[in-house]
Amino acid sequence: MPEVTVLYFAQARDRLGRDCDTLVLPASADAAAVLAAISARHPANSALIARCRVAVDCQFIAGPVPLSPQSEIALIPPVSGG
Amino acid sequence: MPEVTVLYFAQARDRLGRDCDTLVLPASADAAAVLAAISARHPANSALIARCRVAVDCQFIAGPVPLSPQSEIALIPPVSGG
Amino acid sequence: MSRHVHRIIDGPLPTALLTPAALTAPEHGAIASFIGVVRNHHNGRGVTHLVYDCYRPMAEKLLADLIAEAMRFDADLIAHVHHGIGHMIPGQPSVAIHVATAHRVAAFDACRHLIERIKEDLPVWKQEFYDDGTSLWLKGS
Amino acid sequence: MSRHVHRIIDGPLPTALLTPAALTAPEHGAIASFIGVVRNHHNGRGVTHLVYDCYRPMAEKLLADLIAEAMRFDADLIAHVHHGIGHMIPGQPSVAIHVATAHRVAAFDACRHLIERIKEDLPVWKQEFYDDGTSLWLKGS
Repeated sequence: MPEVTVLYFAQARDRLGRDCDTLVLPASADAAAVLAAISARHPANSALIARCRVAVDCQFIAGPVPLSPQSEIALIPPVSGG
Repeated sequence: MPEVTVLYFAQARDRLGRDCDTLVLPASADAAAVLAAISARHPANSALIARCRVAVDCQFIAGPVPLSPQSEIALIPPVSGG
Repeated sequence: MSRHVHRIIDGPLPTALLTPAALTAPEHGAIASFIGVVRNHHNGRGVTHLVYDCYRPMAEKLLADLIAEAMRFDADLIAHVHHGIGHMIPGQPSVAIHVATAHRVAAFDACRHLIERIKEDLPVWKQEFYDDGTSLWLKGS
Repeated sequence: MSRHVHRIIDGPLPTALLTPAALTAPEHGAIASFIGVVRNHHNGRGVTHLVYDCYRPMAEKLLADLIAEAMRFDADLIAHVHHGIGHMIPGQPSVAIHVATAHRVAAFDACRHLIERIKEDLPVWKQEFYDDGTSLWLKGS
């Protein structure tokens, strides 16, 4: 159960009031598990969190990926570049 | 039956060996009539001429248009700009 | 007065015509551009240079007509269209189309429409000269 | 060594990145470009300025991935892609995509693909500030 840093951006950072958290996560987790752990920390914003995607080490994840204390997790709200 | 100038470009100018002709044309003519008159003047190149379009006063013509000695007719081989 | 710009230019297009910088405007969020460049190969043959012939008064008029056509995609678009004629060598730009619109789909569609219609109707002809000493008037593309 | 160029830039894009002049090459007959410009209006509201947030290491990596994706349209294409982040005002360019290929269809398709995929996946977020003093993080477009 590694302790992993989760980065927040844009409206997520504004609404959660911080730009990162350290969360204890399973050694293998998929996006749903990561989002659930973030929601457990910030229950008032679970609706926003549920609309986000998850990136691990700069890559969107679909299925489960191994996590270590060195993993960089990011909560990705709907993007709006261009 | 006005006498009208017909301009030649590109492969048509090269093959006909000149950049214009003065042809006697009906006071009203469509593209087929203009092409026929040019072919009558240059029968050896009727196949090339048949592949061309006709512009009168800088506009491609479909149906018949009135012609006067002031009309500027152009024989337009298949274009290849860009 | 039209804000569109369209012109036939002698020789390859100057570098200043390749950029859409002049079309950046606060009401236009999208600019789509197309630049045509003289290629060094065609149908497997090496091209040394080419010469564009042009029926200039008709070409100038037709560019205006084609921009009017492209406004079906966005009545508020701004278009800048230039075509070079005369002698050119591979790598030199022969045509530049820039279209600015509020949203990107119309910009892409109008830009694409302009180059396709130029290739169908603009009275400009390309004579390619090959590295075997021969040459050919092309028949459209 | 890749000839592609892709980068996240601080602030609006400098004018030099708006031109595809660096991509003119004798083997590439076609260049398609897209420039995104900050608009002064959105959903009927006046925009005074905006701020782009960015997850920069992922955005830099994703631009490379998207160019690799676009090579399905032409394995020999060259792409230059830049996205600006931070504070911008209407009329300033935020994104520039240039794609050079031998023939025009692939250039248009790859350029269009790149901007669509950027808008789907690039971790960049736009906070618009309106003339009524409010602001909003956008949810994609």
